[in-house]
Amino acid sequence: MNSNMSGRKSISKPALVIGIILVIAIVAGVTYYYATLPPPGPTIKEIKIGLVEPLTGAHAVFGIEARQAAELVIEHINAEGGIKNLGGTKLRLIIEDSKDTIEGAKLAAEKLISTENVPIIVGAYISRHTAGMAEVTERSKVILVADALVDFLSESGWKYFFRAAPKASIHGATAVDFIVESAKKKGVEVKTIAIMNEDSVFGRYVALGAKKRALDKGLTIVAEIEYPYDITDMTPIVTRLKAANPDVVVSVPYFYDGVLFAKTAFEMGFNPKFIAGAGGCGYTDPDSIKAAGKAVEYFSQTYSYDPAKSTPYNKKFVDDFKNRYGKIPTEAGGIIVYSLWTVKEALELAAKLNPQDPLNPDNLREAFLRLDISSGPAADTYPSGHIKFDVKGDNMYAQAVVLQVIEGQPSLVYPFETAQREPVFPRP
Amino acid sequence: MENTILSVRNIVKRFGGLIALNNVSFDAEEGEILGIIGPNGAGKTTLFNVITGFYKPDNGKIVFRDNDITGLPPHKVSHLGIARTFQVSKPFPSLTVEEAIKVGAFKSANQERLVREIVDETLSLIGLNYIRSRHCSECNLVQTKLIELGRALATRPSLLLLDEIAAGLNPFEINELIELLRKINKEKKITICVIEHVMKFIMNVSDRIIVLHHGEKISEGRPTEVSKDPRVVQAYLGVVR
Amino acid sequence: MIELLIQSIFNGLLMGCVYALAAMGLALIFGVMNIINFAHGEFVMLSMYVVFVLNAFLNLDPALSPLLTVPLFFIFGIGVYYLLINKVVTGPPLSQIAVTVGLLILLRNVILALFKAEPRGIPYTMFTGTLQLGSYVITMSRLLSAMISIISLVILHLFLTKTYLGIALRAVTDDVEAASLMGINVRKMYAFAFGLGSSMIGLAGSLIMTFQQVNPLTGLLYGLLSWCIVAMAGLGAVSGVLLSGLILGTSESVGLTFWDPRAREIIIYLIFILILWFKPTGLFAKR
Amino acid sequence: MVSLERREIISMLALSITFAAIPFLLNFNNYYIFIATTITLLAIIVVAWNLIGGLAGQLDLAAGAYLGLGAYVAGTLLIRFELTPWLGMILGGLTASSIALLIGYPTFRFGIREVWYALSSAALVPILKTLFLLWEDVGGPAERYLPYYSWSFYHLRFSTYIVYFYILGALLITTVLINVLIKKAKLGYYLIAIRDNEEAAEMLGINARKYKLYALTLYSFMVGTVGGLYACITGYIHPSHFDFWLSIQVAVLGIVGGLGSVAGPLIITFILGGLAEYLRTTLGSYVEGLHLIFYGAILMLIILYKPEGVSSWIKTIFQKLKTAIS
Repeated sequence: MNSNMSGRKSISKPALVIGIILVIAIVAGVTYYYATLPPPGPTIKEIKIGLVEPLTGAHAVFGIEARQAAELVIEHINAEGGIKNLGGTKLRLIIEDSKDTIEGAKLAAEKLISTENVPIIVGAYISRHTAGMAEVTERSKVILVADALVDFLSESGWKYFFRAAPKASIHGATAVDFIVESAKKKGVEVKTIAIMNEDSVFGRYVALGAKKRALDKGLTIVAEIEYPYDITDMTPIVTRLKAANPDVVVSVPYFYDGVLFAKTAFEMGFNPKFIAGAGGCGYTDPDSIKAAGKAVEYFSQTYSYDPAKSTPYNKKFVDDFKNRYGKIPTEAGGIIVYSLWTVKEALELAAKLNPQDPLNPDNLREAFLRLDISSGPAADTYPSGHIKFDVKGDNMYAQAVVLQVIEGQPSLVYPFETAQREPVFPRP
Repeated sequence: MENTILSVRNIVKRFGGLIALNNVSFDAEEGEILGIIGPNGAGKTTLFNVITGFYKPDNGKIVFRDNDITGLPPHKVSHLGIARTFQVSKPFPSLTVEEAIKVGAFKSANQERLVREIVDETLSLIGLNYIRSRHCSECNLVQTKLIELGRALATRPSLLLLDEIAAGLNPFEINELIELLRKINKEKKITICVIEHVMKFIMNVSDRIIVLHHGEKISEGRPTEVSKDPRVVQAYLGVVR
Repeated sequence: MIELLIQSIFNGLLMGCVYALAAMGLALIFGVMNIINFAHGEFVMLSMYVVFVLNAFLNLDPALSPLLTVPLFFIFGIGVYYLLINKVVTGPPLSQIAVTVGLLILLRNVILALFKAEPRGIPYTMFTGTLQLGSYVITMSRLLSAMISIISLVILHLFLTKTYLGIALRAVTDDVEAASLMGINVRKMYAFAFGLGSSMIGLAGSLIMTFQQVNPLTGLLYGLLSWCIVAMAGLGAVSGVLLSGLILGTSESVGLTFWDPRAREIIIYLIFILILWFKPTGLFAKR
Repeated sequence: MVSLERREIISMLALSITFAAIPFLLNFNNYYIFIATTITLLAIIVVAWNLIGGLAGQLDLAAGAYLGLGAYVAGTLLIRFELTPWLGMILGGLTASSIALLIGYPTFRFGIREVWYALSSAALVPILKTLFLLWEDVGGPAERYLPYYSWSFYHLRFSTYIVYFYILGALLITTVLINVLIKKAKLGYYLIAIRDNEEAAEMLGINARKYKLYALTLYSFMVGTVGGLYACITGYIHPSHFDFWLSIQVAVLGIVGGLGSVAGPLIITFILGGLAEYLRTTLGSYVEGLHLIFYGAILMLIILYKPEGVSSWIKTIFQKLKTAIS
């Protein structure tokens, strides 16, 4: 086939050549790359706000609604005269697609920073994408306002990270509060609780929040169950719940799993005093009610935003949103609304505090930390109507709202002050 | 006669209900050419498959040069010095003729040089030197059969089992084949067992013949004797074709 | 505790019957006819979606859908055989596997494109209600499905052992050449077996849909299940398949209840690997 | 004993030069280099797959599993014990091989149908995924992030993809080299013989199971090693690293490229791999899994109408080029 001699000689020679070429190339490449990094240089004529959302892929639905809301809000802000303390500087929204992957989110943030050098980025709905982005924003000292809810985001000790929305565990806690307080109100005895969640990080943190609060309230947890969101058979779980026989159940559904649970529980005749959903989507979604019918009657669910909230700006926003996009804003849109208005307030404050260099990251950070919003659009749209950040960047007054399915209609039942109607408790 | 190279004792092989081999025993002597004949479904190929470890016998014992090879896997059997060809030939379509032989040769030599020697030698022996770099997939029936024979020879066996190697060959080719086998047998000192339907061929080539019928050995002896044996005649006439 | 165990065993046994039916299609195609269909699980998944669509658009009760799905899948199976399998049935095993792997990818992702990743279920079927045995609950849907599965398995058994066609099928597996000598058209037999196997999948799919939801990955579970059952049953009898189905169903259900609802595939896979290690010929092999 | 021919040496050199040049051609756009990196990673696995799939003829669908294992081993060791991934990669490879042996040993028995290995390997991916999802101490649903360094060779963490790209390039060339050498060695011939006809091979004294296991071990080790690198590139470990889609992609590219050929799969990977990535990022958002539909169709068409793959076409093209030049 081939002669050994030439073979032996040649085999070492190419290896050597290959090696040399590679070394040269690597050195050349890396140096060139670093030589060509664009130099930063901020402009104050307009302020660019970066928005990174999953506009394509499995979560596109949420990403697109977030973008729609953002575009609308930025219009509102500019219509009201932009950042007044900066002589009415307008905001400009620069949108990037996270491509529904961590890498995509990272690269999007890198692009926003290196080519547009935005001072603030909002995003990226999915928690792990947001975490990937934070690696970039922290490195290049850019404020990241998250619309993702998983707790650990604020636990990584990031300096430039802020989140107005109620984090996952708040949802869990709110669900428990709702149960306990309604029980007290109606004089129903609630001692034991079962907690079940779909096994995403989000679901887990919600469940964790519920667990903590339940223990604080002196309830005994008789069952904790995790399952995949695309589960197709709930029988084993319901069997286990029946055996555990809790007074109430807090469940963290994704969507169809909730429907399936409701139906299986209905069929197998499992009815505890109450079943409360937690975590932004599930039992009281119109789709769920359609899919599960009477099985979900009197189930409840927590949300980070309530389109029905009767405050002036919220009304305006919901109306405009409906007129333009022909649907009611939900979770994804709602979070963006108060997050962006918070950004606006922060910019105003920053301009007041350090007029000479408001966009300096540390000045911005200071402004965010000193914010205390209890009126205006942000407050109008936020469940608790109050936003003040702690050092971790979370809202101290974070709260979720609870909706309950009553006669096949979702209606706001908690917090009681702003509730549309009395909760039905326990389930008849 | 002189020493026995392969001794098969009371082999029984069943498939579900039917018995393919019923208590078959025979010996192959060093250096002979042993013919195995019998009508369709007599269990000839099954016998080879049992010897070479493709089937485990339900009962019985096979001894090759004082090692018990009953139920050993084929590659072990091959390493002890038995090689075979297959009734339905099993070629290596994606290799060239030369490479196919080489695969066999690797077993009997570990240096590139020796391997190449064996390959060349074998190729010239089976006379396929002229198509050594042709792809097996492009070879005709005769060539394929010869390649299979070559592969087997390249493993340097001391016992060679040939399963219907002459089937589908014309008289001229058959004569050549007979010459070749004699040559292998005499020069290379390789004992050969041949299964065959073609009577002319088997009667010519074998020193001794055993006859199988319905999985049982019904006759054994020199070609001339066997062909006169009434049971054999009965067996062959019995099968209406 | 013990109650929970008994309850889960109940569920498992009932599931086992349906699993056996789902696997029987494969047992016939692979076990009896020796044809590899890697996309078996995807067939089950497909049939479940067909039932879902029939319900969503014709609102046909899944309990009645077999009337349509069974013949539909018979034709589908034969079509698949002639379009894909026939060409490779004599070829190297790799091509046979690869073609059906291609089919698997195609089916799974076409379904994904059409229905998205969310599970789909059927609001209501006539198989509703539950049976109370003391403290134990058995859902009607499962009970009836199990019964139907057993009945159809018995029918299949009779067909294979008593009818000429059935015997011919088995003859083909025993010895292809002999069969063709006997004047049996082997290819036609293959095609028929493929159709028959698929139609059983059609039935299984309908039954499963009366108490479960389906998502594009469901195929993985049922594929694994069926192959595991076939491996356990070994080549041969229908009874072996049923037994294996019951064993798997029970061990799965118990595992789910006491370990974790997500452990499903893991449990089945472990059993599968153990069989391959220690009893590759199966526990109930006839041959 | 085995050695390279001149044309092989030349093509090797050409390959390495092309690789050295790519970042310049992409003008150091981090996103494109990221894409190039992932495709190179894919190419390595495809070329390695040629050992078990192309030569030994076993339809392996576990690439995703071995990659994930490598990623988890190297990643975990780095996160927990600050162990350099350079070592972690090797350990990852070893882990992958041992798991591979676990399913290879029983299914490579003489007389056991190929389908059982294909099945066990295919199922291995989702199984390990769930397993690591449930195994909280190491896996769990949350991503575990590798320590961040903008430039550290010890931790193998960089803020740019270029370095990873070059490392992978070097690995690819080594893998190709190994492949070419094995094909010329006894092992190569034995594997092909086994693929073509296992019974005949056995009868020529080849212990089919042993040599299949050699191929499997080698292949899974390579993939596991690359997995370690993969963890560093993505910067986190997560059960989603057990990716069945990768397994499929590798097998399809290997088959389409031509079983046993090295050049075929390599070239096909860069063409189809790029195309699929394009489909995923563009149309993929409108039609989920479109790129997979496309892959499934191609696989069936090739098997039915061109089972030997496109390597023959590539050969002819090269001959044409040669004649054109000379």
